[in-house]
Amino acid sequence: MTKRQKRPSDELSDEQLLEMYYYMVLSRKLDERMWILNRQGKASFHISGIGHEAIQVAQGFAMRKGHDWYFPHYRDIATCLILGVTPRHMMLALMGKEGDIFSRGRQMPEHFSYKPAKIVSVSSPVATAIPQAAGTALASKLQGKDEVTIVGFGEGATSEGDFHEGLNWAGIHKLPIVFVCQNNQYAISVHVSKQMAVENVADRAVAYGIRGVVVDGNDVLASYDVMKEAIDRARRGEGPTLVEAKTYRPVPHSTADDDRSYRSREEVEAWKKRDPILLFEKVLMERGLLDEAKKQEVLDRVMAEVDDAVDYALNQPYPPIESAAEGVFGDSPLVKWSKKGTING
Amino acid sequence: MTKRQKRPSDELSDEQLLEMYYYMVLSRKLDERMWILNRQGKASFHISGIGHEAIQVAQGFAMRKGHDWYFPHYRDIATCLILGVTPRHMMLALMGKEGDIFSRGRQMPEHFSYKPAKIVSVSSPVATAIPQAAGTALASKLQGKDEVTIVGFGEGATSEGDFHEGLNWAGIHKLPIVFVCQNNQYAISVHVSKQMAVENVADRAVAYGIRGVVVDGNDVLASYDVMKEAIDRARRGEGPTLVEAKTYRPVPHSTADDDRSYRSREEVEAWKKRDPILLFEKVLMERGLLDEAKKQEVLDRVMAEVDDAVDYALNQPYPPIESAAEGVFGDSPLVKWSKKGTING
Amino acid sequence: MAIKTNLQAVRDTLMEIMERYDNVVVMGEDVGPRGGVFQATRGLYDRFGPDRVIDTPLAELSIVAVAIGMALNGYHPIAEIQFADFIFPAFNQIVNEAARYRYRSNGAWPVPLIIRAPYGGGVSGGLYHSQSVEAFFTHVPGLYVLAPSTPKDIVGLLRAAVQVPDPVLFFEHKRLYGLVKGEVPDDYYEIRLGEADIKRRGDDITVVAYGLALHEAIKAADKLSEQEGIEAEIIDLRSLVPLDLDTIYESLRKTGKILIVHEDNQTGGWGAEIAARIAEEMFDWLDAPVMRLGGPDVPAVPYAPPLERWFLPLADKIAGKMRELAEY
Amino acid sequence: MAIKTNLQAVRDTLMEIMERYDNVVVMGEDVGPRGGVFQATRGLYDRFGPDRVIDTPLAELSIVAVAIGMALNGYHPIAEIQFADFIFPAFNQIVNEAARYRYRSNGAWPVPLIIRAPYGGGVSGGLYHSQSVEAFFTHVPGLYVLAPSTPKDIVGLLRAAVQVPDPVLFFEHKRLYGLVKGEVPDDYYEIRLGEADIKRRGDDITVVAYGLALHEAIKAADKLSEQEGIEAEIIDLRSLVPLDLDTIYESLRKTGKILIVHEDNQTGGWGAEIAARIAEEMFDWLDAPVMRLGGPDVPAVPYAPPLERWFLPLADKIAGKMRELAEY
Ligand SMILES: Cc1ncc(C[n+]2csc(CCOP(=O)(O)OP(=O)(O)O)c2C)c(N)n1
Ligand SMILES: Cc1ncc(C[n+]2csc(CCOP(=O)(O)OP(=O)(O)O)c2C)c(N)n1
Ligand SMILES: [Mg+2]
Ligand SMILES: [Mg+2]
Repeated sequence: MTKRQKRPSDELSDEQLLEMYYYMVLSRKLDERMWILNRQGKASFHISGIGHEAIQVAQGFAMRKGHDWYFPHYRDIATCLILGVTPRHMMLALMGKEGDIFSRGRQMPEHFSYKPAKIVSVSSPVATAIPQAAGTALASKLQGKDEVTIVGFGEGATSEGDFHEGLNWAGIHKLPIVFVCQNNQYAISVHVSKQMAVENVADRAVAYGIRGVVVDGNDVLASYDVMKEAIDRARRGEGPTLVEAKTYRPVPHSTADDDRSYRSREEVEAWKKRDPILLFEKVLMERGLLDEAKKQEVLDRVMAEVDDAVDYALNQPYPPIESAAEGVFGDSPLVKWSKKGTING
Repeated sequence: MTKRQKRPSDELSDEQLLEMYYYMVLSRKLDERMWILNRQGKASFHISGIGHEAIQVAQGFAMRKGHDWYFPHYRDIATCLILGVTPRHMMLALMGKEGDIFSRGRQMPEHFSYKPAKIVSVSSPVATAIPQAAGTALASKLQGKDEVTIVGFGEGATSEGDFHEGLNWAGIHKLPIVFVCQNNQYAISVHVSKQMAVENVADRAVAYGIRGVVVDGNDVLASYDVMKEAIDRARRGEGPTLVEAKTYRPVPHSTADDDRSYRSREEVEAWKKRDPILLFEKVLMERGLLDEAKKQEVLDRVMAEVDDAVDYALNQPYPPIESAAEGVFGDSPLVKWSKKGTING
Repeated sequence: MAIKTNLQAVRDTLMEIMERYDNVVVMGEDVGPRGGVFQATRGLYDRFGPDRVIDTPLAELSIVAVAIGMALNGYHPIAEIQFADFIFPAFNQIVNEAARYRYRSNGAWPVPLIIRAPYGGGVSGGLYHSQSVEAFFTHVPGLYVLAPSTPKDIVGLLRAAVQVPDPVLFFEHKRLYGLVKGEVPDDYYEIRLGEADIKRRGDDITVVAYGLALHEAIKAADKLSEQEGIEAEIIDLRSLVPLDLDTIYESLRKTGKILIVHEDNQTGGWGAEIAARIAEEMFDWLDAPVMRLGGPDVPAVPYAPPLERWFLPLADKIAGKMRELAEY
Repeated sequence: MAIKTNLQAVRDTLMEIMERYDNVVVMGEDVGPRGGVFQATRGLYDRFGPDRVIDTPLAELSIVAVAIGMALNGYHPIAEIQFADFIFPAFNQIVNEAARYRYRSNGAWPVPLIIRAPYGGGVSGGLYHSQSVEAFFTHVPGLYVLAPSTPKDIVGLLRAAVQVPDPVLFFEHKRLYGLVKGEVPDDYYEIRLGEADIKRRGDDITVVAYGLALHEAIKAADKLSEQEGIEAEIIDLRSLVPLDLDTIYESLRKTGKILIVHEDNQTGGWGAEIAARIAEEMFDWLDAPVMRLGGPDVPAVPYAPPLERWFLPLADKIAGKMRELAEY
């Protein structure tokens, strides 16, 4: 009998495991509430991380908080929470309220940005962050810093030229970067089989001379193992990894979507049985770290936070109208504007 | 001893082999004259096919002339000659004279275009034709036509997003298309090792679920074998191939380049010993198809054509100035212009 | 006479065009079974199948490039860019390729195709689901640019657009998709590119607009007429390129005063060109400065409702500018 | 006082900037050992090595994207686009990303970087090595756009550009690289963005220009002065965004007549915005219509020498328009 190899997740303490669980539940419950707020007419839009929490929590725990660079996928609510974004921040952004740290009510919800945590501003066009992330990684490398850059995206985004160009740079310069593709099999309605002719996104790594790894993105510990190793390798100067986390989106693409036109209810139901929270609860229970009482405790704590966040955000004002015109350019004594207020003065 | 497998080039007749040789020499001599005309101040620009004639002639012979779709690489003088472009056409385009069939003096030289031969108009931005070629191929397939699309480009162009997106489409739809990369190891001054982290461009095919083949692009018969097989497969519905023809550019990138800053004379001289014309002459001589007298005969014929083309082109006028304003849009009874002459009337 | 929304007008006309012309394909992200994120292609996939209604990879560059290739090879593709904001990855293919193919080949290789894109704000889309991008294309010789804003105009212009042998950008204001309802004549008709339409008659001032701004301008004009007796003539451009200067100039000869309104950022917007043409060619007819009201020069429409309203060319704002012009 | 060409001015200033600021890198196709296809970066690689002078893959999208990423992480990159014509693959990264980063993050994530690009015709570059592309960017809030045309201005503006905390497009007219020689003061100086420069004094008409058109306008003005006694004031914009309306308006108050000249396609060019602003804000000062002379509306400059000359804003053509304006 061969001895099982030690995995990075073996080093996680019981507290850390329970913290992971807590973040998965917090993310889920916040997310569910966001859907409800949308249906109640209190938020115009929400794009969801439901079902993707395992890989998201895994990467959050594998990063060095506030040290590594992070370009989130727009579904990465759980990761952002781990890095320091609070439920209140999330709700403020959802409603576009004053106090929204991402954009001060300028961007749609889930367009994360939080400089203290090195969470780089998310934009809507998919894949654009991928080659930008090669840029932060190149800067880290040239400056001899041991930062790693992590950039997230969906499998649909891999069809854009940006993906190709970003991975190509990473390969050429052997950059300290980890590309994390959350392959949930759909880009809105388009199935991955219409997105690419290969089985795995990770199979594309070879075209760039970099490592590619497939992992079960619904298994938080397996995801942690893969992410930790990829980040450690990058930090040690051993080059980039393209991680593909296989997962599924059990809800519509966003509050604006209706997924019944493009996939069967059976398919969705089958995947719900592989819900990452359910899977992790099983593990924790097996290890004796979780029971029904403990679960309820976590849930109570989470729901209190969610309630607080919602109440708080609902009671905040919108940003003042004047704010919308501000900050197109930074101030500089080397710039002279003929008149104020428009780009041309 | 295993029997040598029959290769497509075995089917080429002696006449065909000599015709291939003729086109290689014609292309070379035209090309050399173009450099001279540039140095004499009679042409402002030229970008050369010297050293690339083997793969170019090979693909020209492997295509079905006037039936298959062809998006040339800008170095593909030899291929265009095979498909029906004449030396006069080449010289007219070189000088931007009236009678230039490519663009009527609008585009720089070597921006081929010749509808009767299905040579699609070349533009300068590299790689843009690659996904367009997926479009002609998709149209052929949807219409049930047995046309194949051939698209040429350099290894530098493979870094552009266009390359990725074009090959991705080809893989998804299993298109009747052959991608032909003439890897001459430099994109102007940038060595291929700064362009990608993999050994072969063809290694990238796997990322798209398509075939990739490397061939010695200076060996015309080997190149023919690979091109013929790729085109035949595509025509039979067996999907796309990415062909990488390894070659070298023994001259500067264009008449505007000076290659001494980025590579050694030794490197260049070493490659000149692998000149595709020399290599093919050896084969033809071994097969008893060529001797010094026959070589001289071909050369005389070629030089007469080159001289004729130059004389002809030098004596042609430039296109009339009025022509420059014409043909921005096609005529249509469904369009009303307020005034003539500008896009807005 | 059927009453349709703008969205229905798009959808029904696509259906009709695909019936009429075998060589038309519709392609884009989610245009297949999903029927498009705005449902503009709903029903097409069921009717015409995957060979003519093509769900593409998530890649705008190649949506346009593949459309160009298909146009070279016998098709007249209608490509959808899901939101106008996402047209920029395809910018090189549109501007350097589609627009220049005919000219660079001296007429040998035209590329007839349509690129449809929903644009504009008012749907809480924030910076990246609200942009107006027309001015990037009106500057490019070789592209037709249309922006119809009523069901009737959408039908007539789409029918014409699919018959012109060159690339057409067809911008549909997404806020108007469900908001605007109007009559569509039962008898077949086409509207030529380059013909503006006077949507409201008036003698005091001329207002040129399109998109959401058009409908808001009409509201503003009705109010000003009622409350202050100012009569504005409202010209709906419908077609940005070609630009119907004849109609604009004719109205201006009557009113002597003109205001151009659009939602796109004011600076460098299409209104600048219109104003510049008027300033040069109609100098002697002007009784007041040529006025413009465009979007504020910030990078697109913000998300929070009050900020979004601040950006948009809503009736009150337009009315203010109209009053200023009338009183000049 | 050294005499330099425009090209030397670019090169020497890049060298100086890289000496002065550790966090500046130069990146682009062939900028390394080759020194750039125009030799604008010659010598930099030998001096600063491959970590600060980066030969990139042939991929404009990622040249800009990587520059953005480096700007986020402490650098102030100077990216070269080999020809302005090839900037379009990077359009999405420039317009949707670089220009919007600061605004979309409410100031948290500015991206200080410079994109240099040689533009313009007159070098037998044909459709794809001659384009003027500035108007695509002057329309975008969040981008500075510079187009200096003399050695002195290039030096002063490049020194300033590398200190502003936002993206700057720095367009260099390639025909002028070797053609224009001029004095560069020995003492260190900077030129603020947004300050135009009066390159020739005159009381009869005002001419606004930049690039090749500027130098041709000066030629035309000298000739008209000599031969016909028309005195033109020539304003070199240098900076397109910000636009120095103060200087333009001041001159116009004196002359009452204004002509805007640029090489870029006239329709929708930057001249349209300038004309529109004047038409609105200086209505009472105008003694003649605001005139424009831009490139003809064909898809870029053709190759054959006579066709190329037809396209360009050469002195004779400008003189004709100046005369028309003076005589109005
Ligand atoms: C450039 C661009 N094109 C289109 C869109 C519209 N859009 C938003 S999300 C999405 C699907 C993304 O799919 P995928 O990358 O698989 O991520 P997922 O949403 O499944 O997590 C699309 C098409 C966009 N945001 N950006
Ligand atoms: C989009 C774009 N960027 C830059 C250029 C300038 N340029 C012309 S050819 C060339 C190098 C091309 O190298 P490669 O693709 O290897 O082809 P080769 O010339 O070596 O045959 C470059 C950078 C261009 N034409 N298009
Ligand atoms: Mg997905
Ligand atoms: Mg090459």
